[in-house]
Amino acid sequence: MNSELPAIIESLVFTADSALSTDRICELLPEFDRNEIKTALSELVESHRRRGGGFEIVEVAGGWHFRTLPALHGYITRHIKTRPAKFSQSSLETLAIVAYRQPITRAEVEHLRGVDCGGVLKSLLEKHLVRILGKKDIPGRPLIYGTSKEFLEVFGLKDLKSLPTLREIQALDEVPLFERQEELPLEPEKAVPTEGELPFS
Amino acid sequence: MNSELPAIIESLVFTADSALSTDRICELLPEFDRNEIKTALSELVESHRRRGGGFEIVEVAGGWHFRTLPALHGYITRHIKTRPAKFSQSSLETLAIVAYRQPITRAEVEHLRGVDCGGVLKSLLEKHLVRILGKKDIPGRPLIYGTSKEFLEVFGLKDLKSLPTLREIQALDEVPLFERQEELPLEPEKAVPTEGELPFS
Amino acid sequence: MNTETYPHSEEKLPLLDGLHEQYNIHLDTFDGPMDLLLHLIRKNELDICAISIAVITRQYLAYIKLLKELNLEVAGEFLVMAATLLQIKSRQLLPQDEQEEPEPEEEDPRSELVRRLQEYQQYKEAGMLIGARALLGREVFLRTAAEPVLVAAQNTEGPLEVSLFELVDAFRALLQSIPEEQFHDVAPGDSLSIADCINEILSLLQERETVQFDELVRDELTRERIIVTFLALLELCRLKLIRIFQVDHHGPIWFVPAVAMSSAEV
Repeated sequence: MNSELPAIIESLVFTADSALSTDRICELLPEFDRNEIKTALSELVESHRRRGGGFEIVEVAGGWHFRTLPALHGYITRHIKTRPAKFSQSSLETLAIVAYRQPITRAEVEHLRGVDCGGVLKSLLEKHLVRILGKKDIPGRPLIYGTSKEFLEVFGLKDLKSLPTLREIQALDEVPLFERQEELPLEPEKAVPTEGELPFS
Repeated sequence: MNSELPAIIESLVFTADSALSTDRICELLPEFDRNEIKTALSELVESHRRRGGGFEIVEVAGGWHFRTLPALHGYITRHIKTRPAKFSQSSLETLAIVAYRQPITRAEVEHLRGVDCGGVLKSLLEKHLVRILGKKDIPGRPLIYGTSKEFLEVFGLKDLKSLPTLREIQALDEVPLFERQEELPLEPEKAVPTEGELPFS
Repeated sequence: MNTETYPHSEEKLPLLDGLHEQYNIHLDTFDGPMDLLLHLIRKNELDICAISIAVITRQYLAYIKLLKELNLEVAGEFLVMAATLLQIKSRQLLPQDEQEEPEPEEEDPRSELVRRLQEYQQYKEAGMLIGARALLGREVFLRTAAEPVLVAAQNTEGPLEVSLFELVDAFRALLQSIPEEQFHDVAPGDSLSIADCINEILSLLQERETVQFDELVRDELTRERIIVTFLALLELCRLKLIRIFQVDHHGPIWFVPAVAMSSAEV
């Protein structure tokens, strides 16, 4: 048997987003014999069991996949609480509006987003990214929101002035001033009179 | 050392959805000593390398994760749809300049490359390889750029110090161009809060 | 970036062929003038430190001329470099006064260019090294299957991971989806907006209890700055976010947050 085969199969199972059946593995590796593949799979099972790591390769519901050892699940669930929270699109949008349009009321944020933002604003307040600046002196005295010091820390900003503006981002791929200028006539033959004739003209 | 520790760490790293830093692992395992954890990590690296499987545990962008061996990519791409990022010469050059020279402004990148880099910078921003660190405290307050965590992850670098060393210049004049310029006030420790040391200074 | 397209016109091709023979300049994409210069130096097997400006300038101009004859756009940057080369060359042609001590700044006119070229070459090489690495998503892959134990639990507590660009981009996308007239910008204009100024003041008041008007305009004492700052203060006052006071006639204008920070934070 090809000595690399177990490693090849292992990499396929590792990168698959769901269990891989033996048939599928054979399909993916037409250059190998089905029996070879089966032998390699049992070898893999055996070698992972022997090494006593944190996970093993198992065949369930007709497919192969890697599974952590149930005995370790107490440790694994610990990192749910500390893994980085992905920012939802709605929090990101709301935060962006508050950052760029502060001081701003909830009604104004909702006007821009077109949806209710109470829940999102509350969670941004709880995360201390947004703070209440005061109350607006209009009927109903709505709260006015702005960004907090923690907001600056999360984004590594020195101050609010350091927030990039929309214009700055848009200007990046605009045609630079340079190339919009009228091109000046350049006549190399005249500019370099001492170098002799150019090879073509 | 607890003989189970490597397996526990392995299961944590294996199931995390992004690279886990040594600090995070220590936080998750308060019952173990930091030194024990570090020893277990090097043991893990060694044992995975020795077993010659399809993937290995590596330290990338300040965190640990499992990734497949580059040699096997020909097999893996048979079942994984990839849209590999294409890097043109100009994006690689720009990326290199940002990586080695960060924090850096667009004008400084353009001075080094001799061409407009707005479009390239914008596409690197969109690929999340380059990030905006803030604004430089000079007239015009230009944006300053640096590389992101994704940059280290995509290129498989442990940190910025692991960037390939620049080939020595046998210079006419030892002082590189940029250092001859008047130092502009910039506070890199505030602007680059998380990326750690630059590979040279 | 400038020569991405090959010429279509047939009658130009013989000319191109001739050049291939004589100069062996291929119409590759040069990433700007530095890239072209490095190419010419390598082609002529020259040492960067001892380049012959005459040779390089002639070939460089020939290349630009060729681009023009092929009706390809020549970017401004290439012309700037052409001017730089000609300037260096003319300085070399100036008679040297051998009696006089060379002035300290009278260094080799090539040295500035040489330094730039050397530095550029370093980054070009570093870029190639970086690009040759095994890349995630190209040669190297991660585990994509989610751990069943973890799938159930959604988490919103952990440390935040979001970049500044994503924030601006979210805002940009949002504004693009909103009809123009609904979006009210306080002061569009090229330089300083009232909104920026308000942000600046709010940011200052996060750190200190009192701020003086003069401090806001001190760094940039222009009419525009003063007016915008003043309008920003009026707006903040109208929103009852700050209180303004002046102790003496013509004395400094102070302002303080209307609500103490501690009570404002919920």
